[in-house]
Amino acid sequence: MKNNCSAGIQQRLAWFLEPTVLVFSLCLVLLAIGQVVSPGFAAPRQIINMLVVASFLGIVAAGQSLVVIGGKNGIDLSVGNLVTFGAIVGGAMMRQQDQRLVLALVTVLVLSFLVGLLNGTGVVFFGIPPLVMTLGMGIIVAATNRFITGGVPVGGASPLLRSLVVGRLGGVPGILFWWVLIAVLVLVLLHNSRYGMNLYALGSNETAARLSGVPVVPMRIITFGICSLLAGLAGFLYLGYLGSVYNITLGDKYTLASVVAVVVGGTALTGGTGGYRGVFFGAIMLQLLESLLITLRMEQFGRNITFGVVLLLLIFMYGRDKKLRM
Amino acid sequence: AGRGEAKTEGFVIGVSNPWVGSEWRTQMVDRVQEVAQPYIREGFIKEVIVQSFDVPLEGQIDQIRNLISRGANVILVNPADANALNPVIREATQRGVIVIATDTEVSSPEAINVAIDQAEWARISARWLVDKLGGEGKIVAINGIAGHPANTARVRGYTEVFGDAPGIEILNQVNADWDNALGQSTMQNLLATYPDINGVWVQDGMAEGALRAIRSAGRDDIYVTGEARVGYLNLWKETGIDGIGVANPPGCMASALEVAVQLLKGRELKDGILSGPFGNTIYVPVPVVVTNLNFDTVYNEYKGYPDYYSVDGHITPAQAEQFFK
Amino acid sequence: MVKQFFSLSGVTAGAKRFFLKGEVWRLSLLVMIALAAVITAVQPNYIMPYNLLVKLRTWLPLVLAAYGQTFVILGGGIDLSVGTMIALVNVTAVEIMAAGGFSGPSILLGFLCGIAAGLAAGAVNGFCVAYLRFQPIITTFATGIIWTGLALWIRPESGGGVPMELYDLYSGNFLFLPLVVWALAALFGLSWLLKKSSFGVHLKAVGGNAPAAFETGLPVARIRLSSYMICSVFVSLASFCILGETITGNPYAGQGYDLESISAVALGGTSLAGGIGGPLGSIFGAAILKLVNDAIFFLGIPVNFQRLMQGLILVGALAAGGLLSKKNRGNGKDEE
Amino acid sequence: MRAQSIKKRFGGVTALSGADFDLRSGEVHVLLGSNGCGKSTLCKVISGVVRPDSGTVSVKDQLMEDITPRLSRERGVGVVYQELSLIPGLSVARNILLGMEQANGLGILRDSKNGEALEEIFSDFRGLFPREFSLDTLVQGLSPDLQQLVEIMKVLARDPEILIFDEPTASLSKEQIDLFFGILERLKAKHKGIIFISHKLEEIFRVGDRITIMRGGRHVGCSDLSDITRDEIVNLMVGDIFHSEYRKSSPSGSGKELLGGCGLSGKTIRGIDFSLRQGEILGLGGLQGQGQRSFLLTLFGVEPLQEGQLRREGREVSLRSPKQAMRESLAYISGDRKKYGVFLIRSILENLFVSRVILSRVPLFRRKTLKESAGPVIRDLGLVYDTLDKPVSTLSGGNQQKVIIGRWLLNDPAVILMDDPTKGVDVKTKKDLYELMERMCQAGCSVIWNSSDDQELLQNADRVLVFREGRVIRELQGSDLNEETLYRAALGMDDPAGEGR
Ligand SMILES: Nc1ncnc2c1ncn2[C@@H]1O[C@H](COP(=O)(O)OP(=O)(O)OP(=O)(O)O)[C@@H](O)[C@H]1O
Ligand SMILES: Nc1ncnc2c1ncn2[C@@H]1O[C@H](COP(=O)(O)OP(=O)(O)OP(=O)(O)O)[C@@H](O)[C@H]1O
Ligand SMILES: [Mg+2]
Ligand SMILES: [Mg+2]
Repeated sequence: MKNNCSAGIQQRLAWFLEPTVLVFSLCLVLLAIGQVVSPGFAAPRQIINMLVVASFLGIVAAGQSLVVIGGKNGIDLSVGNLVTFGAIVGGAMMRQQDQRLVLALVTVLVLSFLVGLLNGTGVVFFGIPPLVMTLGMGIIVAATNRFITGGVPVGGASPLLRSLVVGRLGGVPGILFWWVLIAVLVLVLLHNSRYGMNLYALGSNETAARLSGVPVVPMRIITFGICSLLAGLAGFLYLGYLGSVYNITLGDKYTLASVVAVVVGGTALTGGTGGYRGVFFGAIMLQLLESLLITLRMEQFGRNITFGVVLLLLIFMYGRDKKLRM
Repeated sequence: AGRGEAKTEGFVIGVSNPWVGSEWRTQMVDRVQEVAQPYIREGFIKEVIVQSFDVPLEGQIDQIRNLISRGANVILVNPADANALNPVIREATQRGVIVIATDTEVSSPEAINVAIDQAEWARISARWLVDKLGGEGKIVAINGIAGHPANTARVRGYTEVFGDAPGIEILNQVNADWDNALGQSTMQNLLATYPDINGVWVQDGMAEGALRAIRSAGRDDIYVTGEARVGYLNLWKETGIDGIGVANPPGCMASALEVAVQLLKGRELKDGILSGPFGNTIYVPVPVVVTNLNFDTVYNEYKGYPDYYSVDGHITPAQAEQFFK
Repeated sequence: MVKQFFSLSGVTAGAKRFFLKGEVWRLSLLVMIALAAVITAVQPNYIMPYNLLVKLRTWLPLVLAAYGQTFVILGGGIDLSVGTMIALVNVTAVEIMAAGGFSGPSILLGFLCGIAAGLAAGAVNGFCVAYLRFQPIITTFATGIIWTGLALWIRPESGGGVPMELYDLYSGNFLFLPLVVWALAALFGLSWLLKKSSFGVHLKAVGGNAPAAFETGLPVARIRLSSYMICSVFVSLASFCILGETITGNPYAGQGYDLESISAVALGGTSLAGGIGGPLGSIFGAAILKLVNDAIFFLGIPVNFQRLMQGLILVGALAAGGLLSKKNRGNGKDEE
Repeated sequence: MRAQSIKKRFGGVTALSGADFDLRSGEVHVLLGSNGCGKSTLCKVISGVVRPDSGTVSVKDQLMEDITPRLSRERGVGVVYQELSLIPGLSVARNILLGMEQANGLGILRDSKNGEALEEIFSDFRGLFPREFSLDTLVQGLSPDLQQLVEIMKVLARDPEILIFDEPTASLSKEQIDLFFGILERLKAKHKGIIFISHKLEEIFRVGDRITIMRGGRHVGCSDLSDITRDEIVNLMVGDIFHSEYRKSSPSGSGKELLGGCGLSGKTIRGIDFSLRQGEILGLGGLQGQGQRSFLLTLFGVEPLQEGQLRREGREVSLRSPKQAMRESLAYISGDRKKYGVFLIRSILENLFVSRVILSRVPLFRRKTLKESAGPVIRDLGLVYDTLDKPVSTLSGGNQQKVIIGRWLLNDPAVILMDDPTKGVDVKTKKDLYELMERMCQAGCSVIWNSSDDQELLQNADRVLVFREGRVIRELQGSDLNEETLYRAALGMDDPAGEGR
């Protein structure tokens, strides 16, 4: 009886320590603190504002999580530059005209997918570690951003794109609908599709995956492709949010933030585990934390230290490697 | 790479720019090359060599050394720091190279700065804001990168002005790193936190983001300072606000080139022309202040330009001669 | 097969064998020499002693950071906080020196406190990774944010009134030879020692297969901790070089050094997975990164192409290294 | 050495539930038990790699508290781990001396002293290594058997009082095993205490003095080997009476050819002809590492086929990836499950369905539907599990192997390629597998079966292809299927044209 009871508690504790639940609870805690310190922080309008800002990171992190799950030190450090790429190419193609919207979107998606394929090719065929391969590719993409446009982006978001992103439906901005749609697609992709099953298999044991028929090389390359594609898409939507591109480093901040969101969301960098559910809330949590620290009027140094310490605490909860001594 | 005593033409101009993140810098580099063209045609200048790359501080030192190696006679720098380049500037001047810093001022006594007064630049829009609010109201400020010298000077400038207006209360000052998107989301945060804001002091690309956030929150009762950039002017036109845009000219480096030309011609600076915190700065005037009074003229002049383009200006050779004996 | 292919004939065969067989750092050396040759061809004064010396001075910080990073990577970790650690050490040192008015003893004390700050930061990183078993990439990213916070707290903006003497010290001579030359010689010597030492073997064992090293009875956690702490010492030295060069206390010093040092390590032939390689290659790797920039500049490549070239050369060099090590491992590795 | 009432749980799995064990000096003490009964875990507790939940270990009547590998090494315990503990990127020499190199005060290695120590150990083993072998070779380039030998040398270098060998013979050839047993005898003469784990009963009777039998994480019997019979041992192990003897019923190879090839050459195989008929089991025999695995991997599209043609039911096919092979209804089951089979951190469900999903026409699925369709296969295999959503790492080794077999059964294979599937599998699970294969054959499948266990091969195969240096040098059939002919053939003793060089 007693045993049963403690087992029950243990189970419940395990459930609570489940990354998704933990991160979600943390979001609620942050909202509560914010509301106490500065009434209005948790007002629906403000929450929506923060979700809007989080959505771009959320979309980039979706791609990042795929690459990480695929294992073999999978990481993509070119995503930030691809966000800029998506915004710049999108703006240059669209030139504020609605009838060019589809063309611009397709161009962005195709080009960024190709960049991802190049990443994958470097990793698979030349054996370059993903970290440096994507770092190098990031430099190339950043340079291309400059080169294509001569350093001076032209055009900008068309009115339709703007209203698709910031226009509201029932008080909810369009971007949130897109984010939820992408989230659902990614979740289905991961948990109910051949691709997802192959990806998890690949991430947990590559040799066994190959011998079970998983097409290892195409899988890896395509995964980098999807990751880049999502980053490009995020950039395109970001353009809709910003209206025009003013700065060719605007996406840089998403590079490491997306990795952080993935880890905070409970996807180990060793691959084969985790999923998008936690990452989704991870992105929201990061944004909430940042907003809260700003609202607290904390100075820059204090914000940095708090942010770093919170991250370390989360890593302590579940970003840890296996014990050597079992 | 020594310069022959008798050299009177065929000078080599080096440009060192350590950050390529914003179009403002692109415009700066383009403009200096453009202004050099007539001199190149007449053979006075042989070539303009550009070092423009994202590098950390010591990377800019390397840039300057490379320019010395390539035989530059004049090096125009947009310095990443006020003091860090002093050793390499000494290296350069010891080898007979003229170093002129623009945009941000360096403390080296061997160099000359040609810049607008960033503190004064900030004061202009701060004064405007105080004026519009009738000396009474709650404001927030959105700043650039903490610790950056230009940012520090600007904060100093507006703090003075707002400090002199007892009715003005600064609710919060946030750094948004001169990032448009960050400016937009920061403004959203601030609006939600402080429902009773009357004014916002903001600058650079961030101004556009902040204005967008304010408009989409439906608050047209807030006064916002701004930036004399085409994108901002368009938004200004679209929303019909009562605004201000103080030009921070990318042409400052072109102004520096004009000064350099005079120096190469062997002219000497007038006494007392140098001022500034380090006593080595030639201040050039802020070229344009856009308000509703002159909005239409400026708008029409820059209508065809892309969004990122800054309302610009630089001194003419004649103006440059004024600084010399 | 590879062997036969390259041992074609004559004198060149020996060189080919040296550069293309065995450890990858030899290929890095070859690339480095080739880049230097290209630059010298268009800019003969590039390898003049004065210029070379000046170059070494600007390269030394990255060389040191990459050198330190190699220890961490060899031990199976990675350190993304290298750049911000440079800032932390920098501002700590400058603040102490300034408090003592930059007198001789205060400068010495400043250096000591700087190293102490670096060691403390390295110890935190190492403790989290080795004893708490945090994943290195994300952990050092997080601690890096904290180091920036601390640096900003100590000194919110750059400056500090560091006297020119510090620059003279860094650029000056020591026992008839420039300081940088001594530093470089010391690094080469250390690489040789590491290869011969039991610590080097144990470090590679831990990075190559930590569970096996543990089962063998090696103090795995202690070795990983020390790899982070050794790294932080070199990073502190890198920070001092930057201080000597810029004579400025700067809370943003060292930006970009983390990823650049990792690239240098990879270019130097050390496997990012740990256990294979050595710090010698990282010296050449760092030099390659710097030489690429210079080559692009001296070849007069237009501004907008420069970064593109940089990226392409970086990826190209990595790909070449990857292919080569694949080939060299070729025959025996099939069991995997 | 003595271990008392050791208990250890891994999450929900109980690995040890109060195990006792004692070891005297000068004896070889065999530890035996079915898969997952906790033998390796017990060894790891003794060596400090696993921290027990409770229980004590003492060496020479001295209690060892909070054991670490370092401490146990200092107390004279040396272990050859089942999964080896070598560093792939270091040379053989460095691996052997790892952690006990002679160095001067500055930590600089004394190469000459270390070299002497190495020579002393290596001299015994030299004959087993290729002539061009050097101690500076990286371990990652060595074959598993050589790695296993390096691991053994590594332990001998530490000159421990207590030696633990966890299934060291699983990947060794007969010759290597003989040498190894020779060394065991010598160690015994030096009054060392030796723990020896193996699933091969002949070996146990050959070298063992005493035996401890474990079941379900505790010992169920301990006796001198001279006082116990095979059947008693097996009874103790599995807890009920059955015969370990087994023989496949008469070959049912009547049908058409399912798979065939002529002149197959690949990385390590040369000119292999074969023909596999429906319902038959084709064995691959010979010494270890003569290309049997390479042959299977070539058939399965993993290694490239350089020359020759492959026929599938008479059609010429080219299989360039496992996926293509799967489309042709081939299946590949490896005995090295940790490396080649199982996705430890993923759920049982995913482990079962990964291949099925790859072949299915629709790329989407519902998890519930999958679970339902797994029912029959699970029942067929007698898989013991909690829920299908638990990670497969919560299962014992034998059950993990069943999951992998289930993965392939779900694909309705026609030809099953088995690569030493019973390596490290206990007697009962082995028998289950034999019976399953026989049923599969009766249902119209065929099997190609590579085994390092000659007994197993002779019991199950209808025909055996004997491999030597990448070629098939003999085909054994009918009355030739006996140990002697197999052994002679394997050693190339009756190689017709003296071709085996
Ligand atoms: N790291 C681990 N995590 C979870 N369960 C484990 C772990 N190691 C072992 N187990 C479980 O503990 C039990 C005993 O495992 P152990 O490896 O000791 O068995 P064994 O007797 O050596 O079997 P085998 O003959 O297959 O080697 C098994 O059920 C196994 O699945
Ligand atoms: N999972 C795998 N994936 C790819 N290749 C493999 C795999 N497993 C084994 N190999 C290949 O098999 C070869 C080793 O097998 P080999 O031909 O020596 O078989 P064997 O003699 O039966 O096996 P062993 O050497 O283990 O006794 C290697 O050259 C390797 O290329
Ligand atoms: Mg075992
Ligand atoms: Mg086991």
